[in-house]
Amino acid sequence: MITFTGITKRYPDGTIAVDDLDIEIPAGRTTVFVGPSGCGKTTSLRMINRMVEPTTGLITVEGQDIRDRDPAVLRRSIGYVIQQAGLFPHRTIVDNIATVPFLLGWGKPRARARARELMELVGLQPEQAKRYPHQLSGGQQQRVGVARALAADPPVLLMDEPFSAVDPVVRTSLQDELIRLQAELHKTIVFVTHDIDEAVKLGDSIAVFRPGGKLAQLDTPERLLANPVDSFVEGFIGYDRGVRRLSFFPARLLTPRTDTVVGDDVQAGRARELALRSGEPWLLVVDGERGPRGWVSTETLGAADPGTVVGSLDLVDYGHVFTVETDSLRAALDAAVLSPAGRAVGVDADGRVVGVVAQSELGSAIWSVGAEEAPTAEPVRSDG
Amino acid sequence: MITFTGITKRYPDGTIAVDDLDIEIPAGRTTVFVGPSGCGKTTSLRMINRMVEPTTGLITVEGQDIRDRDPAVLRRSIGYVIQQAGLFPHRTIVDNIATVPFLLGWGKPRARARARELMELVGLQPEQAKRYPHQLSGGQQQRVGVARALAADPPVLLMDEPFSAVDPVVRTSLQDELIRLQAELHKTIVFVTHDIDEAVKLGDSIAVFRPGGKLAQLDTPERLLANPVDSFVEGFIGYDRGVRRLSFFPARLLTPRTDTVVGDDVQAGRARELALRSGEPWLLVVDGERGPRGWVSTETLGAADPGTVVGSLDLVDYGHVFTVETDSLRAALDAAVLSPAGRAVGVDADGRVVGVVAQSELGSAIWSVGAEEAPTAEPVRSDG
Amino acid sequence: MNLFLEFWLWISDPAQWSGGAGIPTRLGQHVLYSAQALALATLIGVPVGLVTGHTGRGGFLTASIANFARALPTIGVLMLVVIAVGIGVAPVMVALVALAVPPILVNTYEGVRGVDPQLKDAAQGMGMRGHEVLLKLELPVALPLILLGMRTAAIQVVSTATIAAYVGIGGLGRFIVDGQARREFDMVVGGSLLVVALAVLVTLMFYLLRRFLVAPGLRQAAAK
Amino acid sequence: GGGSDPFEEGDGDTPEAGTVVVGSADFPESTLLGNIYAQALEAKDIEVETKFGIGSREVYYDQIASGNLSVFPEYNGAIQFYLDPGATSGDTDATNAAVTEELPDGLEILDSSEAENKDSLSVSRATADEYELTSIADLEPVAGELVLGGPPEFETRTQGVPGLQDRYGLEFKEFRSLDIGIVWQALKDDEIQVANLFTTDPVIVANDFVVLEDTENLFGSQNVTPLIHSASVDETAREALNAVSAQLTTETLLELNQRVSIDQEDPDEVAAEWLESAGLL
Amino acid sequence: MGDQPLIRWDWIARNWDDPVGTRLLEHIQLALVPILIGLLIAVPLGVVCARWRWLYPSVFTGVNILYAVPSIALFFLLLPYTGFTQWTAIIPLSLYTLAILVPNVVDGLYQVPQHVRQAAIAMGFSPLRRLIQVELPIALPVAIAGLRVAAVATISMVSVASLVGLGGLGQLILTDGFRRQFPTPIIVGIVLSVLLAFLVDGLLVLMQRLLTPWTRGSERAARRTSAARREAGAGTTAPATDTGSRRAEAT
Ligand SMILES: Nc1ncnc2c1ncn2[C@@H]1O[C@H](COP(=O)(O)OP(=O)(O)OP(=O)(O)O)[C@@H](O)[C@H]1O
Ligand SMILES: Nc1ncnc2c1ncn2[C@@H]1O[C@H](COP(=O)(O)OP(=O)(O)OP(=O)(O)O)[C@@H](O)[C@H]1O
Ligand SMILES: [Mg+2]
Ligand SMILES: [Mg+2]
Repeated sequence: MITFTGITKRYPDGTIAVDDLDIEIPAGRTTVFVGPSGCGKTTSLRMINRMVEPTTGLITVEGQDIRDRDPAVLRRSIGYVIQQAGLFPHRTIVDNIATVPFLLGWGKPRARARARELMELVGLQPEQAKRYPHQLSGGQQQRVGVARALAADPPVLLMDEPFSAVDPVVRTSLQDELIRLQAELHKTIVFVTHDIDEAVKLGDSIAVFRPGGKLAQLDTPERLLANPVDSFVEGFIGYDRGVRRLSFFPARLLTPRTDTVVGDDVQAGRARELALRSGEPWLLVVDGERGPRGWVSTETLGAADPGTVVGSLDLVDYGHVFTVETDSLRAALDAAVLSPAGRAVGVDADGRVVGVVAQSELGSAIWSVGAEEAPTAEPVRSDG
Repeated sequence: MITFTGITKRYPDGTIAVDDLDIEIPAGRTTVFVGPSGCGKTTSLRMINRMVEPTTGLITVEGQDIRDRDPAVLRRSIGYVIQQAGLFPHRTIVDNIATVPFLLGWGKPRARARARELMELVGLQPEQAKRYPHQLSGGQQQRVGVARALAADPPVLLMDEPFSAVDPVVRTSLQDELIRLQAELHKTIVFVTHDIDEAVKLGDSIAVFRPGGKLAQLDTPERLLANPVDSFVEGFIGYDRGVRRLSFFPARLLTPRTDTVVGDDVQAGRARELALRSGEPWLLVVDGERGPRGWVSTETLGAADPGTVVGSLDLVDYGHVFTVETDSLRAALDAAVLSPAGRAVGVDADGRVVGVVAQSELGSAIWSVGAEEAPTAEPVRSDG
Repeated sequence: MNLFLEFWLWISDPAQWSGGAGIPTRLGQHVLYSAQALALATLIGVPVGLVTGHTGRGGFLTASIANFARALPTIGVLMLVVIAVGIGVAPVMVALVALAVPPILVNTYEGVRGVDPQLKDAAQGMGMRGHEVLLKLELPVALPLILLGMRTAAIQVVSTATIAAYVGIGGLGRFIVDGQARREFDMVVGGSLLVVALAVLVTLMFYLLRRFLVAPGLRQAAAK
Repeated sequence: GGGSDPFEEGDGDTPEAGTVVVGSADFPESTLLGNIYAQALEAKDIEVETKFGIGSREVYYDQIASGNLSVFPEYNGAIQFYLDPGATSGDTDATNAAVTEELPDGLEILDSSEAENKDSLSVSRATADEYELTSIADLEPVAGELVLGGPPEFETRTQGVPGLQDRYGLEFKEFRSLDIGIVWQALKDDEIQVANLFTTDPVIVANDFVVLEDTENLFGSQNVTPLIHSASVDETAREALNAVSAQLTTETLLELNQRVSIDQEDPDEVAAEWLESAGLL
Repeated sequence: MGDQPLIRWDWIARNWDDPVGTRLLEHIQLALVPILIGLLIAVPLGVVCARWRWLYPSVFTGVNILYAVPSIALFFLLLPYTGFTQWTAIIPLSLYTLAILVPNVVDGLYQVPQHVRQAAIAMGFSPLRRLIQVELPIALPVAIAGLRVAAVATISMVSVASLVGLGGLGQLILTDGFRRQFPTPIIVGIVLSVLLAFLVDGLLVLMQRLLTPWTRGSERAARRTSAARREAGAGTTAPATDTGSRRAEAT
């Protein structure tokens, strides 16, 4: 755990970068600092490893006042990742990663072995070990930066906009990688970004800073989206927060209907009967493996010869589907909005239809979470 | 109009940057090229002003083969805006903007007068005229870049990721500015980006390129979101396209209910009656100016003394609202998802309640557009 | 050190201020030779640097020529040319121009090469022709570096023009060479300090040139 | 060569015992004489080191005095005036006596040779004809129209411009300082009309220059004479050097200079051949 | 003189050992010692100037004024103090190299990217260790580029030392050549001096290759960095070196 108590930082030129900050950063979790440019995020972060000394106030790491520790020694126990990666251009990848182990006097073979281990962990190829930084892409350099910060297995990791210089696709994959790593390593991560989406995606909790270096709100992402404390935070979060908040609710909450699903070998007459009984205007036609084939409307069924099988009728494209077990309500909503039938098709991991979520059912599930607390602090991953 | 017919570009090193491209770019509209990095967007763009010569194929601008035109003269009739603005560091802002007029031999006073006119048009202060580029922020520099491209009033504007180097907030304002400008000027704009959101926001039509320099799809943003031609395009557009597509449908399509809105001076007994008659579990309480005050549930009404006015009861926060006339269905959905009552409050431009959109009404409006064509190619602006 | 005292006594002697062997005459000669050499070197270095830098071709050749000229021992060149064409201004010019061309040439070349490709792209995209790009963009943007090269060359020339005295030409070098031959060290010191003063003056002059010739936008951006 | 150790201390520190360091000034005749001395000494099995091409008397005189150089080909008159700028010139013996008198302890001169290389004033044949010049005194009426050229020190030393003024009453239009290597060329190109040249300089013959007679004996005796650092030069060496002086004549010097400067033969070979022919090897 | 051939090969053949070889050896010694001494002074001085930036303008002005003093004058003026030893040449030449080396060391250090420095601090490097293990190695390409210019300039300037009679190839040029109106030794002197400069330059390039393996294969990337630009002998951005290699004052 890291605590800030009454921390203020005034730079020599008079700028107050951080103003009377109190924060508790829980151990083993990811805390994200967000806020507009110049609001003191970097300054706050760098006070943790004493790259910046606070003007007043107390910072403790694991209960110990950091002023009692030799800065160089303290820093070796805190990983630090920055935007340009800050890799040493004159050292190979493996030696870059082994920097802190070298400083700690581990001995070359051990330090390098550890570095190679980490390369694998962050998804770098072993044959890149002997390369120099400039020979890697921006995304790969960031991976090296992360690996280097992890090399001496520090309990704390400070990350200052580490992914903001890479393109959106690479960025997404780096974020996913970080989530995977953190699930394995449980570091105390303090992550700075000015991208609220990144904050929501990565943070166990989010601290929103307001200009002038004050803390506006510290909350779980879900609560932040649901209840911004004031218009500044609301404005910062941006519109769409309602729909985005749905990411935190699993599609499992839905009960897909199965009575509106028919096999493609069922005759039109029989299907029409089913439709009437369910009271729904659309039926979903599936094949022998229960793979979705398309929608058929009651009108089409009425106009068709009752003897033909529905599989041979003119089916309406089923749009895209959501996976009941792993997707979020957001994905289900998206699937429904895209479906010409206005209904979302839920499938299992193997793509077999689990059922159809009807308008009213999806509606009530969405509206019901409006008031509720999210069951999980982490967004449900969507592959929609 | 600009046409590409069978355009292929093979660089000397053998890279095929653009492969047999046929495109028609309509005059007076904005066409956006999107696609992953290296798919030939820039190359295609630069063939229009002959900065790159095609290996095979024909390009015409306004029906004329561009090979018949002197490149320098052609370029003076085509505005060109690039990522870092490419402003001349040794020239003042006003002289930067007047570059092409100077080249055209307009004479200093006229060229500068025109430049000042354009500064106003793109939202720069007149007192910045005598500054040098490095004295402006990134966003201001981009504005100068746009002004410079417009200086000689060229019918065609080529823009290569013009806003990708500035931060998200400034970027949004630059995009809004461009939309405003284009509504006024009706240039033939070709805009390159790799951000699909930007493409959707700015484009009248979007050309999605696939790696290898081939055209994957050319369509209006709305149709692109609704019907990606294949999994590459679908993947590129990203998830959420359903909800995003709702931006293209105005909230005007909804018919807000007014029978569930009560004044805060109405007595609880009377309100309960209204609620029962409407069959809805929630009533919206408004003040004397019809400003929203909060939700009251039928249970609360039932428990209350029938004689008290509803304004004095415990009201549930109404969340955020949408503006019926100007917002999109997306904003309405968002408002509803965030509302504890599961209902969205629609207001007019002055913030007076127009009515409440109930679950079923919102649902059907959303589902119904699933099959429909968007009524407008431009996204409805959302200020939610 | 009594260097400055010696210098002061020497320079305040009125005898030094008149006649063919006086300070004004020799200073004038020194400035004249230096200015001529610098002008010649500029006329060679700047155009060649501009063209090679603009086209991007001949960069290796430019660097090699500059390297070669820089490696030439100045007195060797001077004496060889004296033997070839006799005493006079010509050998001094050849030697000094050889000395001055490399900094001017290389800085011009690198200055033009160093212009941000984005800027060149923008210039072309707006319909500037090759020569317009060179004159309206590359030259002004490269100017600070070109002036820097010229200043270096000027200082080297001013300091090296002293060897002109060895081949019977005037200039401040006379004080140094004659003073040495006659064991009059005040004269050597005086001559040397005059050369240093001239070099400082040259530096100031280029500072002013920079102020007047380089666009404020470039100067301020550089100062950042 | 002069490749001394860069970290060797300069002053007061004599080279290793037994080694004789022969120096020379930086004009060809001096180098030639240096070669002759060095080879003559080597023939007597003396360890010799050479440091040729030293720029000016001021420099090498100090070096001899400090023992860094042991033997140097000098001209008796030149030493005399160097030591006593106000001295009056005389014949060889008088000059040598004066020099021996003036030389500080530890320095001495050996026997003078007959060979003399005097300063002179020379003019081109055309100038001589134009103004009918044969002696320096003839210059008196026309000096104001003529430019005098010579090495820088000629302008200030007694045997130079001041002496010309005192003894001959000459006031030239201008004095041009020139490196001794190019005085002749300046004369030839008419950059100067009167030149301070050495009488043994082969360029005089080659260019048909006219040496003006020194009727007032301004330039005195200039016999080639070894200047030595006494402690560094033993008896054998002295004998060897005196043997050279005994055989060296002005004619020899002229001829040898001709070979070195005009025919561009190498000084060490020219020296060797002459020593051989004189039976000194 | 007269109508002799420009180069007399027989002279070269006969004099190859002495004086040519001797003069060449002297030349090498007279050039290399000052370069080494210059380097020994410039590196610490550069480090100090990069650390306390306010010092730099005055140091910069100082070394440049020294550089403007004509070399023959400095040789003459030193003679009374250092006598007829090679120090008379070595001291001025060492001082001259500072004008080229100090700015390059400082530029090299300035050029260490801020984020790299920050990363080093954050990882717990002590200041001295950071200097030795991170900053100096990164500054190396620029420093070597300066060294190359300094070496070539010094080798060509040594010749002036012969005007005082301190040996080196200049002596070949002056005494054997010029004073006898004999072009061959002059040409030999010039050619050897140029060849020596090229050889030393080549060795330094090789040294840079060996010492800075990370710059290899990044020719294109490196072109962007001022390091490589300077290698070509020219300056870069605002405070740039140039061939000679003086720089714009910060003023
Ligand atoms: N060394 C410094 N001296 C003076 N002011 C500084 C210094 N470093 C930062 N500041 C100022 O302190 C404030 C906070 O800076 P900080 O870098 O912490 O902001 P940030 O939130 O990280 O911003 P960004 O998102 O742009 O990185 C800013 O106003 C900044 O200008
Ligand atoms: N001058 C060139 N020589 C050789 N190949 C080139 C050249 N310019 C571009 N290419 C290659 O052509 C392909 C298309 O390049 P282009 O710049 O048009 O892509 P892009 O779509 O604009 O990419 P980005 O989004 O990264 O800007 C790429 O593979 C690129 O490497
Ligand atoms: Mg920051
Ligand atoms: Mg591109």
